[in-house]
Amino acid sequence: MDAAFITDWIDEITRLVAGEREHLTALDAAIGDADHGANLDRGFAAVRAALSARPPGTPGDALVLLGGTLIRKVGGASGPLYGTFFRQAGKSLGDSPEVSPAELAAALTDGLAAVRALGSAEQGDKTMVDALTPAVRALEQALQDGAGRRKAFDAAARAAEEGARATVPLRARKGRASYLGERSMGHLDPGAASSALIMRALHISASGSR
Amino acid sequence: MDAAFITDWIDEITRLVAGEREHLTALDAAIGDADHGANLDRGFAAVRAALSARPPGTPGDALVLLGGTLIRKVGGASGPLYGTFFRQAGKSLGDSPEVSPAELAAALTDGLAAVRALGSAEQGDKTMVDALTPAVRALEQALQDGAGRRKAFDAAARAAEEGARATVPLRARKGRASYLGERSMGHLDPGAASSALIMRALHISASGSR
Amino acid sequence: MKKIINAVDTVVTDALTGLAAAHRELRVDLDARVVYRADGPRPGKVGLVSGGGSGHEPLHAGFVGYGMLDAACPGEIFTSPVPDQIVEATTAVSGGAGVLHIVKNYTGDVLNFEMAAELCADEGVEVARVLVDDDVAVRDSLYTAGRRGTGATLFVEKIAGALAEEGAPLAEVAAIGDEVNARSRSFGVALSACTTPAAGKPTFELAGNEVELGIGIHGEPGRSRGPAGTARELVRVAMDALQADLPLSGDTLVLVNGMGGTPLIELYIAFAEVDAYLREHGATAARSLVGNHVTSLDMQGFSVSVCALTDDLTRLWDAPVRTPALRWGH
Amino acid sequence: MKKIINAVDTVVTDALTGLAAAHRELRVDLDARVVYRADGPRPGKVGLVSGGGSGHEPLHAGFVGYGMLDAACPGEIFTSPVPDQIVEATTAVSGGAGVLHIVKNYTGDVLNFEMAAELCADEGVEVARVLVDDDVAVRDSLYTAGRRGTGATLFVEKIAGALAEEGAPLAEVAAIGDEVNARSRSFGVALSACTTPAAGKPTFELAGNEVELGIGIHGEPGRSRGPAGTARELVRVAMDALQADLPLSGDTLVLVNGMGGTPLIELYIAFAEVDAYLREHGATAARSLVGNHVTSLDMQGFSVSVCALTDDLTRLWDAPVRTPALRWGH
Ligand SMILES: Nc1ncnc2c1ncn2[C@@H]1O[C@H](COP(=O)(O)OP(=O)(O)O)[C@@H](O)[C@H]1O
Ligand SMILES: Nc1ncnc2c1ncn2[C@@H]1O[C@H](COP(=O)(O)OP(=O)(O)O)[C@@H](O)[C@H]1O
Ligand SMILES: [Mg+2]
Ligand SMILES: [Mg+2]
Ligand SMILES: [Mg+2]
Ligand SMILES: [Mg+2]
Repeated sequence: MDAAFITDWIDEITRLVAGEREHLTALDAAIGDADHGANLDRGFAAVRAALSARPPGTPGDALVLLGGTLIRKVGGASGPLYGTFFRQAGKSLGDSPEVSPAELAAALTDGLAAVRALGSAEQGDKTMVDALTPAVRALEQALQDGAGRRKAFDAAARAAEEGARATVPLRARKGRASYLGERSMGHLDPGAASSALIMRALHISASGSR
Repeated sequence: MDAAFITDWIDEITRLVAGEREHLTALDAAIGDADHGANLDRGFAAVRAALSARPPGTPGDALVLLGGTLIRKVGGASGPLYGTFFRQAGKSLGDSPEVSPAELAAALTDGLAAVRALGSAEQGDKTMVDALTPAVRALEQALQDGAGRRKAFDAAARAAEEGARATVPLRARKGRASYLGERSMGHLDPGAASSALIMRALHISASGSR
Repeated sequence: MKKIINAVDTVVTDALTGLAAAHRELRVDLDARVVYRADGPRPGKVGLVSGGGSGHEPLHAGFVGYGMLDAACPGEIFTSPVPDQIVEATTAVSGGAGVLHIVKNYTGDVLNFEMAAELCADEGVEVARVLVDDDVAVRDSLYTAGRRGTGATLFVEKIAGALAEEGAPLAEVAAIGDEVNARSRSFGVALSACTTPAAGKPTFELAGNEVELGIGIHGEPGRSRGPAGTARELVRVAMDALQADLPLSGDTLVLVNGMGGTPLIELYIAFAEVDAYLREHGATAARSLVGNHVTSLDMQGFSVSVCALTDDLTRLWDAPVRTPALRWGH
Repeated sequence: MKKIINAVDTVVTDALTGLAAAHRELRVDLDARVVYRADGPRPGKVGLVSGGGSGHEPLHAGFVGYGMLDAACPGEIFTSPVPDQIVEATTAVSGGAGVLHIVKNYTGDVLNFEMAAELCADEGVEVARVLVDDDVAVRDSLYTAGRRGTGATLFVEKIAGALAEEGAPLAEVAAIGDEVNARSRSFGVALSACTTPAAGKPTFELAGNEVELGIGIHGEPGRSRGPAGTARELVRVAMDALQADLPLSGDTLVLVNGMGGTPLIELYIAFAEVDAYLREHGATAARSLVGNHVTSLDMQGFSVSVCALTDDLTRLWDAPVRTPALRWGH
């Protein structure tokens, strides 16, 4: 997979986020401050602009540019967290012009570790970590089990979607939703929902069709 | 009619105004500032207190006390206007301990003249003047035609009610409602409505039954 | 209706109690219902008294202090004060140089201040009056009670107050008040109606895409309804109305005023549009004020007031003022 | 949704344009999205930078000026600013004595200011941080992101700003900020939710007889719902919560803060009740502020913040300040 593959992935995330903007904001309105959809939409629009201004040469470049732009343009909790996720993943990839699915999986694992370090959220705290953790684990596992990249990405997306759904009954312990205490229960975490979109976008772009 | 007759009348106005408080306020909300009911209710409650603190010896006294109290307690447009109406009527009655219906009618005519002088409203301007003018005229006329006081007061009340109703299609030219221009048309003037209550109270108290 | 009140009948008294507790530099007479500067009256200084219905806070009590009012007479919500209050305030602030009544042009305010002025004359206090009628939404004609007094009241209170502080005689203080009024125009737009405690529900209903144009400050409906437009469009409606009545040029003093329920961020957006409009028309917002100053309870919306400045007016506007709601200068 | 805006995406830029036009004493960098004192930086003076999501006006930009902040970084509505803004502001106000970041305790604000502080360290600017977390409605435990920063932010900005103006070194300015925060508690009550431009509808719905207790300043629902009571009852809920967390006694500094859509008259009613409560409990509102200072767009409601004063804190609170939203002293 080359830099173009990553920019395709980013395009796909951008599309999904734009389409789900209202939904993500509505999720955030229920237990947060009603800006998650607007935040990501603004961020990915800026990423698009950054990518066409300075087309990346390697997958690592692309992810570092993505992450850095999110950090610089989104704000809020999700900006630094997603920014760190992609930026760390990009750094882990180094400067190879082509990377394997297993290398991408390892890089995303590193990205997730950086997110956990930055936000100190554990799985079960009702955050994006609840979707990203099973997703990255499923991706590693599927590839280890010999799955092709399309199938492995699908497994990751499914795991993220399931992880997101599993946040519904949880009581939030990180981020704004934690202020609600028990009243956060019964709601889907917006960051977990957007993480599932990100993983689904990976699968869609690997499938070469929407 | 002695001072007690006038205090009965005042009691009856107080009761009617309290009962119609919400209605008067609603009328004022439509074309004014939603306080006419509260204004009069506050004013007549204060009059009651003033009357028991210093029971008036003559009808003139009672009306001067009534008018003065309204001026001092109501505020807004209706406070000085109704206050002047009753205060001038009381002054016109002088200090006789007993007055005839014709004397009362003449006094109310003087009161109305003072209201017109103060507010410079003409009939047809969509104000209390539109109810008071025909009421006072009908009262004078009925008495001239030899009617008894009960019948004459009834005629006055009917004329006030009709005068109030006749304000509905008018375009206001005085008071807050005038700011609305044509949009004041189609609404009953709150001051005209309260004037009708005042005249109806006179009839009720003369009938000795509610 | 949800409001932070104890009872409909105690709203004004309870608020004055809070005002007294919060501002030691004021003296609040709860019985007489008058708010005074604690340091007045000053012999030889013209006293300034204003008042009107409550519900427009900070107007008027929030403008009592050095360089502005000597006393304010708050009436019930949207109900002008009674003559007793005004007489009490006028005699108390009289320092021998006469007292100026600043009266917004509403029938109730005019009548009650007039009655009070007569009673004050009986007591030997010389009273002059400035009648504020800046609202261009109302046509001043035989067919109305005349223009309403709205945002320019603040201009008059500030500028006349500064001149009085300089020791000018009553006639001059009144004349500058009249001049400010003559040079000022206002226009208001509501996005929602206000709810008075007595009525318990909004005084009018607007659809989700409607605004009320040419509103006053008492929850009364405006002259017409229009579509809810952008900030630029709403400001243009207001400014066109001002401009049609008093062509704008040169230095102006601008108040972009919130009606009580509109967040400050939106008022700054409106101010940006007013500023741009003025520049387009060859005028400048040389002085400005953005915020909730002459309000209408919880109404959402804004009004724009513009005063065509002279050097004198600018100097008096810039003069020091120390009141709860307006303070600057050293 | 009706708002005085041009477009959802231009709200913050348009408001900053208006702020710049209204306040010549500020310098607004629209591209970098930073609001500066026009007269800064002063060599040798500790710089104060704060920031956070927009929608809380006048916080923070309204508190930029002499005796308070040197710069403010406004984010999008309810979204913390990005590191670039903070780095830009921090390096620009650095007068060689270091810069204090005043950060409200929200995950987003904390992370973005942290990232910025690291980048500033790379550029050789010494940065200290005060984290404001005064809101007792949130239990500070392993199970939350910790208490929110709300009304006490104003106290910290004013008092740390005054000390910086006196020429104190960074460590002391940071220490007094921490002390103010440690001595301050807040609690908020909403009568209605706010509507963000992006969401277009209220972030929660309340029945006609319900209030939301323990709200923050981002339209997030509170910890619980209760019946809409009198002003006295609502204030008691808030004050009991403060008192349970930090027993009140002696001189206090009190902010009765409107959430943006509540009229001033109601805030004064609330203040009267706060003042009475304090006196009942052997404390005094020695200093106070009543008004819309730390808002949540058009939300109706109020919050109470109380800081237990020391002589030092009182002196610094009283020190002169000249900002768009807070000014006193000579
Ligand atoms: N400490 C944290 N660690 C990981 N993710 C977090 C943390 N705090 C918040 N989040 C995620 O961020 C999401 C909210 O993002 P967003 O709404 O854009 O920012 P904000 O909360 O500042 O408004 C939450 O739904 C949650 O998934
Ligand atoms: N100039 C006037 N002359 C006679 N009556 C008037 C005049 N102006 C107003 N009114 C009467 O006063 C009524 C309003 O009284 P009220 O609501 O108590 O006072 P306000 O208008 O000050 O709120 C109007 O309905 C009208 O009948
Ligand atoms: Mg959010
Ligand atoms: Mg009325
Ligand atoms: Mg009234
Ligand atoms: Mg946010």
